[in-house]
Amino acid sequence: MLKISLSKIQDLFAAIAADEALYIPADNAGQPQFMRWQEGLAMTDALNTVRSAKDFFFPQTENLVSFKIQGKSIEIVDPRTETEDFVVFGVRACDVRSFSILDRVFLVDPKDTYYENRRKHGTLVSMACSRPAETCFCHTFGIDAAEPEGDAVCWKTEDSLYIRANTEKGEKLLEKLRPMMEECGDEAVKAQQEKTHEILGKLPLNNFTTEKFDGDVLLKVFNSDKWKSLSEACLGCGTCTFVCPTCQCYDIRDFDTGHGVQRFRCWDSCMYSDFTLMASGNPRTSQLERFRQRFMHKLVYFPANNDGIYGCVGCGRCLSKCPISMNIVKVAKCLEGEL
Amino acid sequence: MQKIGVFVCWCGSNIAATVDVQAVSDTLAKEPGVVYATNYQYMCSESGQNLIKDAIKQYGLTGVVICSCSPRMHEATFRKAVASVGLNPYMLEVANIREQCSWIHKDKALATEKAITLGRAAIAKVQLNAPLQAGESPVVKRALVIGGGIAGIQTALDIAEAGFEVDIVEKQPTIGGKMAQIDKTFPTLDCAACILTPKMVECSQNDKVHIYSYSEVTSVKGFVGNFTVSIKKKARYVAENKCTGCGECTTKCPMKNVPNEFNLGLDNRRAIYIPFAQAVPKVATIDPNYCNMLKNGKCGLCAKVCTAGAIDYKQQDQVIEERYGAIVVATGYNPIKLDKFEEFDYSLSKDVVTSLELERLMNAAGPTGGTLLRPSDGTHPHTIVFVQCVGSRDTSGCGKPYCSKICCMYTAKHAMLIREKYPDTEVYVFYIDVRTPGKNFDEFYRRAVEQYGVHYIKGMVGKVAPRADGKIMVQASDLLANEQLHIEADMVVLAAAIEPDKSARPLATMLTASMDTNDFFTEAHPKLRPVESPTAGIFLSGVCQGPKDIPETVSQASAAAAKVIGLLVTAKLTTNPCVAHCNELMCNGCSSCERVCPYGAITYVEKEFRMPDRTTQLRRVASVNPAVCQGCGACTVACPSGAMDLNGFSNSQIMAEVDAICQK
Amino acid sequence: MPEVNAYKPKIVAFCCNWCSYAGADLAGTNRLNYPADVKIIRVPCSCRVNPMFILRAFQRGADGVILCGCHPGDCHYTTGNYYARRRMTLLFSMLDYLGIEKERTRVEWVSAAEGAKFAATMNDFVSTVAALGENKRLEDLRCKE
Amino acid sequence: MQGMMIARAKELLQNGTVNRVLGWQTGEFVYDITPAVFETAEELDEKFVYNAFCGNNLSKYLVKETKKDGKILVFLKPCDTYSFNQLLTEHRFDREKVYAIGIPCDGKTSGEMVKSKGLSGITGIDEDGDNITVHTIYEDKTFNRDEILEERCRTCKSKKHVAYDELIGEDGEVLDSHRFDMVAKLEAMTPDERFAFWRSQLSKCIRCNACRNVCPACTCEKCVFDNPASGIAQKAAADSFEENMFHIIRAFHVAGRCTDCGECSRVCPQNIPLHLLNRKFIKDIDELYGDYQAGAEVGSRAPLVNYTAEDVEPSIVYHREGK
Repeated sequence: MLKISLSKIQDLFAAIAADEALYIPADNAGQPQFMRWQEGLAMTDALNTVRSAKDFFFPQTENLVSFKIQGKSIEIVDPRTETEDFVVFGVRACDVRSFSILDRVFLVDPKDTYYENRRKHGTLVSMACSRPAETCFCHTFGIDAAEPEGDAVCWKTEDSLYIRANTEKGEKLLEKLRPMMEECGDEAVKAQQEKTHEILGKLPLNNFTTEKFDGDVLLKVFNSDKWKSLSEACLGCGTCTFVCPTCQCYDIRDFDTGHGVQRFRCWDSCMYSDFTLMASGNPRTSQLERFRQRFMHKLVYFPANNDGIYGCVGCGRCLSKCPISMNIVKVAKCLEGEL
Repeated sequence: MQKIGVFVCWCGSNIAATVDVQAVSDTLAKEPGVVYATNYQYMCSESGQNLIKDAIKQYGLTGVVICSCSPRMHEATFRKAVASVGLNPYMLEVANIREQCSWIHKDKALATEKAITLGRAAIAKVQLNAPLQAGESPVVKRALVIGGGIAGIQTALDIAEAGFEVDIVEKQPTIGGKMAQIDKTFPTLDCAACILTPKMVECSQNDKVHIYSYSEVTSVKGFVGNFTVSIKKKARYVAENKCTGCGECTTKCPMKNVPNEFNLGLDNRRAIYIPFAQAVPKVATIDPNYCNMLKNGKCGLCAKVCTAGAIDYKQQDQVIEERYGAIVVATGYNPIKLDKFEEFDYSLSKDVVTSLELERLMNAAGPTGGTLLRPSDGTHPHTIVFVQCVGSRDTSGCGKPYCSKICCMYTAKHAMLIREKYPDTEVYVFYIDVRTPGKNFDEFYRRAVEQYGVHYIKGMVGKVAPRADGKIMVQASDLLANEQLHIEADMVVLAAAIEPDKSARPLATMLTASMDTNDFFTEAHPKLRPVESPTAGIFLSGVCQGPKDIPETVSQASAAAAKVIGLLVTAKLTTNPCVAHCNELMCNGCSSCERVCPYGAITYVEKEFRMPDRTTQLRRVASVNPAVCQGCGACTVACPSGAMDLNGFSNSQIMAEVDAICQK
Repeated sequence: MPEVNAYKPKIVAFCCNWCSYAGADLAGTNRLNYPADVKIIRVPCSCRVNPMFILRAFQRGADGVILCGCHPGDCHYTTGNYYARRRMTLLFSMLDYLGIEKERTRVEWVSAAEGAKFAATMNDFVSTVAALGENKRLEDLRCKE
Repeated sequence: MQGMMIARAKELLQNGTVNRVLGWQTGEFVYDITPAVFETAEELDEKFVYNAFCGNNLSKYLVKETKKDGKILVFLKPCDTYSFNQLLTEHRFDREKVYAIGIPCDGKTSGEMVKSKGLSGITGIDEDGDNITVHTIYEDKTFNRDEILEERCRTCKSKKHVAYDELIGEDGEVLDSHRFDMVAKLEAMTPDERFAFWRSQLSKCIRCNACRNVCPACTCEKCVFDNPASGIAQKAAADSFEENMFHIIRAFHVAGRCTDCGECSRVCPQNIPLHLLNRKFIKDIDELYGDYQAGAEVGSRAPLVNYTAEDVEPSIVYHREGK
């Protein structure tokens, strides 16, 4: 384990950024979000960013292919240039876990080469939580907020930052940083973890569980009459899906640039009325069905197809951001009673 | 995908001299969707049109782009041409590479590049064109003439003669207008009343002509062939159908001091009056501003003396609604107010008069019984000074920038008549130019100078100042002799500029007819369509369109009548298919479009819709009446959801043009 | 006229069919010069112009957008330009509020008789926009080549 | 207040005046209130809530709810009544199917507001008059209500109900708010500063459509931004231009119709001050065309579907003071 004084953290960032792009959570016009580090950019005190870290591997919009049109001729251009190496620093335990879920979608055959390319080039440095919020429920999915996954993991105490590598990529990064850090034991980290676990035990959602949901209850859950009241107030906006670290649906669209076409993909939301729209219409014609789809996917379909892994990491973003305060916790608690 | 043909016109050298037409057709040939492109000397010529027709047949074109002069010039020509070989005429777009390109640019490279861009925009638009079908609407066989002066009278009589019903709306109690106030007419010097009054009588006796006197148009709705007009008949407190026009009441009314507007306030009339002896309709009218009975409920004398029992103090304004196929504007003119021209002292001296006042002072039916007398003391004037261009050709902002056209000739007439009747009177005319372009006009002017010895002096009058002894000092410059003149005059006559009647502006708004900055109605084309307004179904007659004399007015009046007759004999009109339409699936029924529609073309219906979730829903949606819609597009922008769109100028078409123009 | 190598702004002019388009034609008939950078789109009335079109033009690389219509009171459709006037006033004010150069947008009333005014207006607008340089604040990078 | 509302709702359900009740229901943490439709007295007793966190404007739900059979009771805060009227003006719901009860409002706060004061791990919140005490696993803190009110409530334009069938509590007055102060402050900046301000704000947008979908003025059957045929449909801001486009056009489409209820800013997950766009239009309209409050009366003619011959010219934008 390595250690560096918090007063020297900008030097640490400078050292990382010397070779590759570094992104840290910082405040942008009052909102915490990952921003490219440049001299002077400070880390936010906020628990988590509004948008998750999935943007780095699965950005909100991305060009897939370009068509250059001149007169009557069309030329097809692959817009990808070799992605540069980058480090995402300060990713919380919940967000780090989201990648193992996204990997199960994008890295199975046929592989999503755009996602894969970025995964290859990216190094994740996670950050343990010490002050979780009432909306947190990552433990529901077996995540330890005090011991995150990631290529390397950090703990921030009053005065120091502790860091440890988990993977080869992490080792490589630490190798570079070793000269400016000092080797140390893990006592301080252990102490913080103990305290964090104590706090986690006091959180209101401490006992929340999704255990009862799996493929076996599919029809029962699907046909529950609770969906009507649960979805009644849903505005059909995409807030929950867009702040979610595990939502992975996208749409592919063409943009006419005037001298060609850019075929790009962008995040889609199952809450939208034009989600999976086909020539014959949308298979889910009501907001109830669209609302149900999102929670069925996370609580039932995904675990049924992925060895019992839920499509949620308990980051709590949807709990604080939904305009009508409807969320996976309320849905699961309500439906649970039926099982 | 459309199969588009592009036809680039040279317009002789008009386009070809500045635009490389070969490069334009070559480049546009490579545009997506273009299957044929060519250029030709005159696309609008018969052989040019044949070129287009042949290409449509040979290449199976579904869309045509013509790069030529303005679509305002030949769009209709080309539409007709493509329609003749079976292509929908609305599958054609014109790129304006003459007026908006070759004629304004000198650099051939730049102009060529711009022509290509304009061609691309037209191609982009035509890609999205859809065939449109013109609808039909019936024509109401009745015309409305607004204004009962000589222009309105002539138009009405000509229309009636062709067998159509025609209504005249006149705001004064009688028709006749300005011509009724005039004594003699130039260049023949025949009596105005003698030639006008028979026509007035004819109006009252022709059963196809209906006169709404003392009436005003208050609203106009509808469109060519189908206008609905509200006419307010102002209360005249005399039953028109009972009054015999005997005039007894007008002699018994005790209110004697009402300024007589027919004589321009030079004498007085009673509170109940008939404007003049030959008035049509010859019906008395009570002036509510002066009538004691109407103001205080005391008097009632006229009712007592009226043996026909026509007086009705309780009469109310009445609004009549009538439908017309065509409307003729003949609202005429007035001399401008002269308050601003302090140098002429018009408001201070009674003996400084306008030319129209002089007409009344010389008219046998006027305040002096036809003897020319000074209004101040009733003596014979011995020296009279005429000042020309008072407020005409004035760019100072005080008057009007245009030439009033009639003043030179009527002043020559006045000078001549005065010299003829009172040879002892010296007459001076100060002018900037003397303009006499008309048949026998210059001869007339020369007679005034040569035969009658009128002193014509090119120069400006600087100051008119009345003296205590009743003389008027006129200070002027003689530009030819280059000297200052001081004339002791007995009367000064000002040739005041003429301006359109004040009622014309609000009327133009009601008619949606355009006006120029001087409030003259704009003609559809200054040369080729001089008696039509750009608004279909609205025609122009007389001075409302621009200054003109009586012969010109009458010929224009007849021309307007001919146009009206041409319209009224048509059984059905084809309507413009470029109208708004509502995509009911997207319509919210919010009424925004209805509120901005100037024609009331949008109404709402409750309709049942099948929703995506297989339920049915009753929704309020907009519906456009294509016969009433004129295609302005106001609704398309008021509609937030974009449910309203416009045929021929759809959102996607305009955006495609924007894209094409901005592309490179 | 701008110099040969001077920066050439792209100008989109929306002209109503009845007054301003005819005014532009008259400018041509009278051979009154204005820069070729101005391209005219004919619309039936100034009230047909949707703010979307104006933003679209900027997106696609226009540097200035001008809307010409009949003088207030002279609208062929009576009231169209009154609505256009309100819409454009508010839109331009909003663009200004967002920090987008207000000089890139303009409304001018040009009658069918005002060919000279049309040409003068375009000359003035082109030089105003040219002085501002390229539109950077309301551009869409995807549309750049 | 909550007790009176529940009692009255039960009464109206029982005597058959209404079939359903539109209100707010409790959540997990006191502050996470969800709009809900109640059909029985039991449901009302169990879940109905009215407290400082009931910010949601319920009027938009009437578009959907009045399509159903029967009559619905809706509770309207003063600012919600303006949206109610505006929706009626635009024929968006059937007034006959609604029984509206006006309820007083002391201003609302939100979980986000409380958290912005540095609090986390909230376990409970107590309201005691103007004091609001927040309990967290880390600490307890008491606020005066005014300290944690949402911006829209700190600049409340009206405590007066402009529409209702009956009123619970006293009606208030139209207030002399300072809601345009921030707009004026932005107007006083240089264009470069304004550009920088809006770029930093709008670049946060994730195009989740929450602002649009919550907006009572955005009730289009199909929004232009969702309609591929409109030519400007967009699902994500693929370029900064599209961020501008979406927010300008959205503000323009609701200009003159926006009642300034502030829901757009409340729901924005990125805290973009979207109401400042709408307020700019309102301020301009007030200044240029005379004071106009959308929704103040049913049937009024919105400024953008209205005109006078003497309206100012667009060139006023170039030479207005302080520009």
